[in-house]
Parts: sequence; C-alpha cells; structure tokens
Amino acid sequence: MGTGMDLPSSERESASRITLVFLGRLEDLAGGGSRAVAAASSIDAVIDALEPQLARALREPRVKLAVNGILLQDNDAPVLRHGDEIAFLPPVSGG
Amino acid sequence: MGTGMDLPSSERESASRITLVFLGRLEDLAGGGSRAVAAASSIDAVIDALEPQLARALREPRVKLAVNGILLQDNDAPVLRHGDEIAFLPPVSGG
Amino acid sequence: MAEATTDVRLATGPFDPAHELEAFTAAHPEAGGIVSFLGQVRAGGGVEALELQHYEPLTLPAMKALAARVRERWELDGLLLIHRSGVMEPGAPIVLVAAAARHRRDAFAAADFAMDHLKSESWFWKREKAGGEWRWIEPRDQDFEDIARWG
Amino acid sequence: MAEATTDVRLATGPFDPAHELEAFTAAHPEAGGIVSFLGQVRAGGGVEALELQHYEPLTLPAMKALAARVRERWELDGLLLIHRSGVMEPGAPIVLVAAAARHRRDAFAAADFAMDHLKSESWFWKREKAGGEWRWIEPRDQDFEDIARWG
Repeated sequence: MGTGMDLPSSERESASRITLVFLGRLEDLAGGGSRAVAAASSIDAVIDALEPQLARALREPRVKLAVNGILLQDNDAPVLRHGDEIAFLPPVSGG
Repeated sequence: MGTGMDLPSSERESASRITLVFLGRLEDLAGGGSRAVAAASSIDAVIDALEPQLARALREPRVKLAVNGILLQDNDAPVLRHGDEIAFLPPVSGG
Repeated sequence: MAEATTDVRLATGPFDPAHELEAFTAAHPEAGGIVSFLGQVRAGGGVEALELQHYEPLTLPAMKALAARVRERWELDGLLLIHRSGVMEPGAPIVLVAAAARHRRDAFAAADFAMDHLKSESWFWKREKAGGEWRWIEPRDQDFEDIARWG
Repeated sequence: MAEATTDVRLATGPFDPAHELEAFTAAHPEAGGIVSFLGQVRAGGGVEALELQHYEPLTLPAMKALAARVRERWELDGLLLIHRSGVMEPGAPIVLVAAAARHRRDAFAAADFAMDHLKSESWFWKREKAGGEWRWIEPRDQDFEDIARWG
C-alpha cells in the first residue's frame, strides 16, 4: 500500500494495475475468473473501460462489490490504488 | 388360551397362575421386576391379595395397566386366564 | 429413486452411532439432507450410570407406531430410530434419530418431532446412579411443552 | 466442563462426515444431545456434478461470523461448521453442521438456524452439470422464507 508514492507521477500511472475478480455467472461473461487491468481513478471508470455487455452485467443492482475483501456499501466510491482487488459478486445461489 | 378347559375344575384352579410385571419404581416397591401369583377372577382381586403398600402404589391413577401387552382403557375389567401377564406401568421418565 | 425405508430398533447393548449414521447416509444418496439427533449419557454432574428399563410388549411397537406417524407427516426418503435400554456409562449413546429427505425442512422437523415424542411418550423408565445410589427419574413438565409445539 | 468450542472450516477437498461427527461427539461428552445436518450432492435427477465457488476474502470470514451469531443466540457446548467448495460428484458431502448442547431444543434450533443462514447468506456460487452442460443456479425464494422464520 502506498509504496508507489516515491515514484514520479508518470511511472506511477504506468505501473498502476488492479485485479478484477468475477464470481459465479459473471465469470462466464468475462471469459475468466479474474483479469488484471490498468487502474483508473474510480470503479466507474474501471467498468467503463470493459466490454459493454460485461459492464452492463457488473452494474446490475443485485451485483455487490468488494474491494480487497471489504464489501462496499451503496454510496461508497473508494479511490483505487495499485494492487487493489475488486470482486464482483452476483447473488449467491440458493440451496 | 383355553387349553385348561378339558381339566376338572379343581385342577384348573390349582394350575391357574398369572405373572405380574412391575416397571420403574414399582419394581423397588415389589422387591422384584416380576412375580408369579395365583390368578383371581379380576385385577382388583389380584391387587387385593398383595401387600397393602404395594397395592396402594399400583392403584395410583397415573399407573397404567397392560394385559398381555395390550394397554387397558379406564373402564376395562378383563377376565383373567391362566398364563396372563399384567404389567403395571408408572409414568415414563422425562428426557 | 430408492424405496423409502424405516429402520426402528430397540438396542439392549451398545451401538455405534457413527457407523449407523454412515450406513444410513450411504443408503440414501438421493436425499439432499440428513438430520440426526444423538442423545448420550452426560458426563459430569456426578451421574455414574444410567439405566433405561423397557417393557418388551409395549416399547418396540410404540416406537414403530411413532415412526409410522413421522413418515405420514413428512416426506422422507428414510427414517432411522435406535434407542438403547439397559445400564449405560457416561458418554454412551442412548438414542439416535436420523431423517433423510429431499428438503431440509422436512428432515429437521421429522427428527425434532420424533425426539419430542420419543422422550415423552415412549415406554422407558429411567434411573440414575449418583454417589453409589440409584434413583428413579420422574416425568418432566418440559416434555409436555415440547409435545404441545406440534399442535 | 470442557470449554465451548467453535470449529469452522472451508474445505476445498473431500471430507468424511462420519469421521468428523465422531470426533466432534467425542470432544463433547458433557453434551446431552448433538444435532447434525449433512447436505450431500443428490444422486439421481440427472445432475452429473456440482461446483461450488467461493471467494476467499469473504467466504470464510462470513462463515465464522455466522458461527459467532449462533453461539451468542443459543447455549451450546460446541459448534461445527464445514462447507465444501470445488467440484463434487453425486453423493459427495457438501456441508456438515453439528451443534452439541445440554438441552435438545438448543441443539436443534442452532443447527437449523445455521443451515438456513449458511444456505442463503454465505458466499458460494453454485453450478450444476447436466447433459454435459454447466448451468449456474440462481437464488431461490425459499431461502428468504427460511430466513424470515427467525425474526
């Protein structure tokens, strides 16, 4: 966390990667369980950079998000950092 | 059942035995789990022939009776036969 | 689908609940869920031994009748009901009830109902040994409350 | 009295429910009753395999939090909660919940509650293989009804 702060701004940008994790049926849509992408300033910006069909599925109201294992509340808009992991969690399956 | 019918009356009387079975705490009062006694014409008469303290315990309203494994209803007054088994069943213990 | 089975036993000697439950489970691969209750003689509390007395002509037929009522009331793939009699040490199994069902709710309710009714209706007389003395156990009010839950 | 224990595990490979239950029972000789629920992959119905996916940073912490709630709500001597993830064949164990308690009612309610909440709240995604095709399983309304029972 924060180890990139000593690098010049341009290098920080180029090194900045985050991991997206797709659970359940989102894995099929994304074509894989996880994906490394360039960080953007916000989750919205990260999603905007994805394929439109996948982006739509990730924005469904029943899909919850977790950043580094912490579930986001509705109005949370965390600032993303290098190495963050964003998990997209569709409703869990019934018994 | 009824095999004694061909014997003379006096022999039937002398051969006529029934078994009493005492469950739970009644076993302690009776000094044993079962007892062979001379048959009498009715259960009341059988009980009357026992020690008074035991007779009282067997007549408690919560003590149920079974004759040959069949539970008696309140007003049943079966005629006893040679070889019958009368079980005295105090309330069963809780869990 | 395998035929629904009912297995009711009055055990006059020790039984192995893990083995029984494993065999029951193996016999019901079509059941999604299996609920079991194991009652054992409590260790601690100063009880040195427990004796359960049964009366053969009533005890087993009543257990079988209870099992039949449980089978009628819930949709089960299998029902197992084993109850000990005789003298038992602390830690020894007393009773094992297992219900296998397609639906979890049925399995829970069936096992729960069977235990409530086994405890309060079945023909067992119980005494405990503590401090070297045997003492008969009287009925408890709790059992009547448990029964009343089932309407 | 032995210390109350809570054992929560996310199993990524097969486990043996009979062995687990036997060990749990042996660890709780002071409990009068042990209720268990075993969920297994149903045989029949054309399902060839089941896969449960978990998300490590959420799944195990949520199971532990559920176990803590159960421990607060009922007086238990011990609680065991094992859940599989990964690909399983028909007949394979998925979930084992066991509650050991002095009082039968507590053990039944705790196991029942734990299952209702495990099924509907825990972070598992499930897909089934039938006819060679994998299909994701959506949430069921029944789970929300099960939860509502607990007020």
